[in-house]
Amino acid sequence: MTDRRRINGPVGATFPPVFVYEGEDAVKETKKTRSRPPNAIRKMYLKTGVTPSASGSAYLEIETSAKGSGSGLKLSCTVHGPRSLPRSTPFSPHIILSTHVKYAPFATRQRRGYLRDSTERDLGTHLETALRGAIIADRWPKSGVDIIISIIEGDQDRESSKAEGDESWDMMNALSGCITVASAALADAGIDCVDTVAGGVAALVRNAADDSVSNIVIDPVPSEHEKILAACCIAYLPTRDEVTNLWFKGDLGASDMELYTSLVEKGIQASKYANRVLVECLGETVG
Amino acid sequence: MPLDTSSYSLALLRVDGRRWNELRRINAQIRTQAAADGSSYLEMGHTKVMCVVTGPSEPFGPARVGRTGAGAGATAGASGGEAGVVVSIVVAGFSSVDRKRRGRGDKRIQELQSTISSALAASLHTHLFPHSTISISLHVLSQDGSLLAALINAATLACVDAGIPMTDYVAACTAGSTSTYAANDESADPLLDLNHQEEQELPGLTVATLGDSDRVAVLVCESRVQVSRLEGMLAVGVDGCKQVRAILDRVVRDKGRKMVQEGTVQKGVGLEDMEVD
Amino acid sequence: MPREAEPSLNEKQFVIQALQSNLRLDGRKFDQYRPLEVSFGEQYGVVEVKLGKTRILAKASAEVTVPYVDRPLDGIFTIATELSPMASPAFEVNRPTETEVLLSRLLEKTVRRSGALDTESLCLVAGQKCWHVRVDVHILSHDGDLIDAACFATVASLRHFRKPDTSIENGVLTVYTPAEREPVPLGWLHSPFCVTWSFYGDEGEIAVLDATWLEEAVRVGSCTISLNRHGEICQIAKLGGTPVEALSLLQCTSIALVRVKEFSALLDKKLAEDAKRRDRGGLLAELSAENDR
Amino acid sequence: MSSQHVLLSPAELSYLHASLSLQPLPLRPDGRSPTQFRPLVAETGILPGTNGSARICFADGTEAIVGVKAEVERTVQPFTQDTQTTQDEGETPAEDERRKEEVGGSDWVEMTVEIPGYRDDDPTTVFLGQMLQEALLADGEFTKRLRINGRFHWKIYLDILLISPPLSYPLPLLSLTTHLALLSARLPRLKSEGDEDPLFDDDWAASTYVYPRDNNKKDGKDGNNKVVARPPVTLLVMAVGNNIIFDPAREELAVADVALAVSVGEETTTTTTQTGGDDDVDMEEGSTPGKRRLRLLSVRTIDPPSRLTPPGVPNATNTAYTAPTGTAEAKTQDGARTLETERVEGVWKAPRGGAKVMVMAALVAKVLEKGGVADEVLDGLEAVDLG
Amino acid sequence: MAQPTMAIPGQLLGPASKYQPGPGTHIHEANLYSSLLGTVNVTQPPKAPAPVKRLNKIVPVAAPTPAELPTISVSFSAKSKREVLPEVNNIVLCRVLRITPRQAVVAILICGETVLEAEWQGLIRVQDVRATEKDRVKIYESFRPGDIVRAEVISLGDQANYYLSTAKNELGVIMATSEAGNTMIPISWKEYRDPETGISELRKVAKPY
Repeated sequence: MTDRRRINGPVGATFPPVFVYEGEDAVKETKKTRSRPPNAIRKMYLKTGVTPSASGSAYLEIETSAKGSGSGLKLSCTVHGPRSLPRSTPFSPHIILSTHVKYAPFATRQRRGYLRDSTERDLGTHLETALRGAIIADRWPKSGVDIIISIIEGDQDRESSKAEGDESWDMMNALSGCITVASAALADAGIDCVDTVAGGVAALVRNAADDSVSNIVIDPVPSEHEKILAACCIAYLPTRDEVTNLWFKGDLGASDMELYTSLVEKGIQASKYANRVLVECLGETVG
Repeated sequence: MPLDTSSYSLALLRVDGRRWNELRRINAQIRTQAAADGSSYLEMGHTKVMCVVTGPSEPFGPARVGRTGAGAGATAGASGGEAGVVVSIVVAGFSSVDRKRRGRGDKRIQELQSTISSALAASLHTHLFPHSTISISLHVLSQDGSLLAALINAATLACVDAGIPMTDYVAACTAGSTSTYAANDESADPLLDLNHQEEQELPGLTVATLGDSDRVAVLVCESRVQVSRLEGMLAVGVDGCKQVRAILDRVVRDKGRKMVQEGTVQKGVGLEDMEVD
Repeated sequence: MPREAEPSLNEKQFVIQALQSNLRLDGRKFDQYRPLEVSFGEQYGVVEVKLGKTRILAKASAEVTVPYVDRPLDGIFTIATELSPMASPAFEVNRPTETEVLLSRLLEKTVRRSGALDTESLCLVAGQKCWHVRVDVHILSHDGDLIDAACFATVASLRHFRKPDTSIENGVLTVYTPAEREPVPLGWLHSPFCVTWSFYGDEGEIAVLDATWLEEAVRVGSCTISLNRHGEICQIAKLGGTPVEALSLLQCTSIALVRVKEFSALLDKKLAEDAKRRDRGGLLAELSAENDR
Repeated sequence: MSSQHVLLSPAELSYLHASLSLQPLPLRPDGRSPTQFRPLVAETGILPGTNGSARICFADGTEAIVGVKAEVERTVQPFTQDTQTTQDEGETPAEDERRKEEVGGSDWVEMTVEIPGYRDDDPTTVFLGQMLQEALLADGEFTKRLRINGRFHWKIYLDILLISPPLSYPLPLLSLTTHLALLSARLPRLKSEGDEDPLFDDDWAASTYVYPRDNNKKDGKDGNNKVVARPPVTLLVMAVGNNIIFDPAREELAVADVALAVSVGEETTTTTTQTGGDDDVDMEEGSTPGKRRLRLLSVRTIDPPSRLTPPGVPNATNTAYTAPTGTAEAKTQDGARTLETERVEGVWKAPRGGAKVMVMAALVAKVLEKGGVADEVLDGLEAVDLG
Repeated sequence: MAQPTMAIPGQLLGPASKYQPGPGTHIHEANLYSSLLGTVNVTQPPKAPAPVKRLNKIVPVAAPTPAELPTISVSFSAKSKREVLPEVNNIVLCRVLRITPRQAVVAILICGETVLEAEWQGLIRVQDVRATEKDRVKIYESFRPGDIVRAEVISLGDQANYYLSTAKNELGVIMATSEAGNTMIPISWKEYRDPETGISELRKVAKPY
């Protein structure tokens, strides 16, 4: 699938120049470590009603992980609809959700194209699963709603994390943000939901290379840890105490089921924290 | 030119050791898949294709073939009075020596789809199934020349398996000539059933005929060749088609006999011992 | 997607019965073409071909680009066909119909794959610079036999076309404007033409050349044969349809060769006429003599 | 697979849901036990033109073919801070080398999924592809095998073809087929040494398996060489009521409360201290002489199509059943869709909300338990003749 | 029980045994929850809900008749632009897009009191135009493209259209333009007249309020 409607940049990646730091101390300093306690999430800013032309919209910002070069997560979500379906669609007694998640071309270290790639489509499917459980679909027969999320800043550090696999861990953070922001935008659009759904991430991390001890943190920033062994992203409905989407990946022994369970629990905890922000934001909207 | 044609004139043997009028080994099976209305698997040498036929069914059935746009194949005779024949070809990435992925929008694939669709539509009794669709899905697993011929043969077998009434088999094979277009020698021999290497180096054509007749349903020639060569190649090709038809017929009959033996189907009462189930 | 209105049953039957009694609606013989008109534009490479009511405009152009990585010694040659809604409401922009795909494949096979244009002569600096010759074929109106007309237009426009002259000195490539140096024709090897037969009758026993739109709508099969005047087949495409006796296909081919020789002569004549028209006062001869020096 | 509608009436759905949530054992439409898989036919090495290939045919007729193709590719070495400052940091070259050894790029594997009737970029297709790829890359073991030397690596192309129309959610089928194709995949033997341009042995008989086999330990039972490591498998498991059901058919999935795709790998290390209890279980199983230790690689929630099923109308609110009284009319003026009802026995209502955490945990635990379904599936796959 | 003034989705509103669910709420495990972001309203039931019509069928009677409970609803208040969907029995205003002998295709513009954001398509079939002499109705004598029609939703219809009816006195064309392009005035139950040219045209005229 090539993009032929726009003039694209040259193929092949270029790397931004990286300069040698003066002295050893400078190098040491750039190694980031987690400054928050393991069970705290980063600060979050959420606001609804930012896009007047949309039926509902929300904006989410998560603070940068560290001073200096890091960038946080910035998401904007618009909800369009409910609106009539195209004529070719068969009758549906429910609302048809369609979710689009798109990284802005400049959101990540590696420039993204204008067409959605497979990770973005994958995120869209995850998001759809998470939201589908939350909305009351039969309230809106034969209509459709489009949920469009632009990831304006992708929570990636410019200099660190060259290690492979990091990008895939970033996806989890992005997804949890997407779920939270979409939930706010859906409420803003006045689409019936059983609950406010929020996303949360927990990860099993190892902090030093030779350290065999691993511990669980919530809202992990991949660059702050030496290695992430496993992570899970949860979409959670607090009032009903139900999970609408669970995405776990990593490498856990079958005998470590307690680890898995506590990872999920921590993920729910992270989601609860995010939900608090969500509830407060929605309260402000009405008040 | 890696293909040494000089050795041919000495021993009259081709690169893979065949004589000029020899087909490669054709191995075919029908009813390979329980879920499909009709299915087949066909090997012509190292060219391997699978075919699954769905239908005749309501257009845009549960699988919604064709609705998605890119998934749509070529359609023939879609107008209300008769069944449309929709062909979609998937060329597996691992089918050729170098992995090459062809999108579904590839024009060559679309041409193949349209050729197969209209070749079969002429033989199938589509007027018996108005307002319906016969969808033929072909998978290319391995390519070694004579691709179009293999696809047509596999599609024919699968349609037989699906029990769609047809005039006769549409059997296909390729034919070539030992002379290149530049050389104007009169001693050029026609060749039957080209493999990939021969297809690259020598002029050739694909012929599909209807049943045992000399009537040509498909004739595709994509290389430059002297007009005088055509007659020879065509004659060999048509003859090859008859051989292929006999092979396909045997496959169908063997399967039918087996099914009668197993008691899957009742033996019919016919003029011959066994008719197509 | 709007569909083309199909001819009514009466019309269909009328056409077929007429053909069965050896008659065509416009009074032509079965193997007769409609009058073929060719006119060249002011620019090099612009050709308009009229075959009855079928009108086709082809325009050749060239630009300097980077050659494909796997073919560093070859230039790039593409043929773009566009069937706009102007020709028929059944055509939509940006959504190629089957007709369009088959047309572009046939042109591709006839002109490009048969090596009519010497792509090696388009190479300027191996692996770095080459000419990209592009022919845009626009169907202005569609009254049958698009393929033959489009192929004629493509070949005519390529033979009419002149690309800017270039020179390489000390590794510096210079492309001259037409004012500096007279543009040069493309390296042309042979001129292939398409001849399309339409078949009628249950066994395809009636074969007709240059079918009109109405005739095309009722045919049971077709076969496009591309040849050059040296009697070389460039491609044959009988893509399905009602089966036709092998012998009659051979016959069709030999008639096609006659037609192709006529086409070839016609194009040569037209090109010569056009060259004469442009060459008032023998300016061209003078210029080329200058270039030789 | 939201677009894949199941055309079942509310009454059928309600019946299915009720029979599948029966205690103690669910009643499945095809009479299988809750953990039983559909019978399947599998073969490997069907395509000589590929590095490895496999075909699996389920009893219901769904069929998939996977081909593995490998190409040598130059390893991209980004100009990074590391390469510049290693010496300054005092890290030993050996250490640096070790790190490089470990790393394999996730882009060394390219996976494409073809499902008839679906576009390549259809969310369903992408989701399936990502899920399979995620499981394969999760432990980072696979890409390590693809390393040739410091400058080159194998690029693996996995083409997954679903031959039949997708009758049921094709995930387990595709995963099992991919598993077998990878097991049968072989790469030419490397003849060159060090970081020079790679040269390979032309003799295919000398080629090595991507997943190496232990030649010393002959598995007497099926005559196969014992495979030391195995690629992951992804299983589809769903819950209806309090029942956990494996390998659901399409109509079973249509009433699922929750469906999970669980990817399971096998631990590669052979010498680990084990508790006595574990040993006992293994002995009882008796099918595998070695000890299999499962690893959980990924879990994904599959959007159950049950949420898109048409609801039934209980008699209480059916205007055709009750008399349209004046008050009822007044109520419907407010809007018919605001009619909220409690669940009525025997009337199907599409589930809302998500699933309880406990249910999800139970699903995963059921997959991973010793001698559980994952074990069984891996045993079954081991019996497939790897030609 | 004191009700909160505002609610967010998933907020507990009260037990289902005490309240009737209104718009913007849903029942989960015998409790009423909000499903919208908005303000909470509790409406007491009308005092004596005497049946207007005689019951002609036996209705299963629940212990407390639902109508006796106060209705609790959440109305989306933040903005007025919340989308609503046409529902069965709603009165809608629509514009006629095109007519065929069998039906008139309309675009629904206003549903109840709300102007719709999105465009929903409706269909008035020939048998739904009026209540009497249905077999003699001709669409072109009832509607013309461009007319503004008041109609009632009778069904959610098929995938594309809502089915509408004008088979009541107060339903039908409320605004029409003559062929000369002038706004016409209704003169009878089936005629509109152009005030300038004086020519009258046939319509299914809505009875003015």
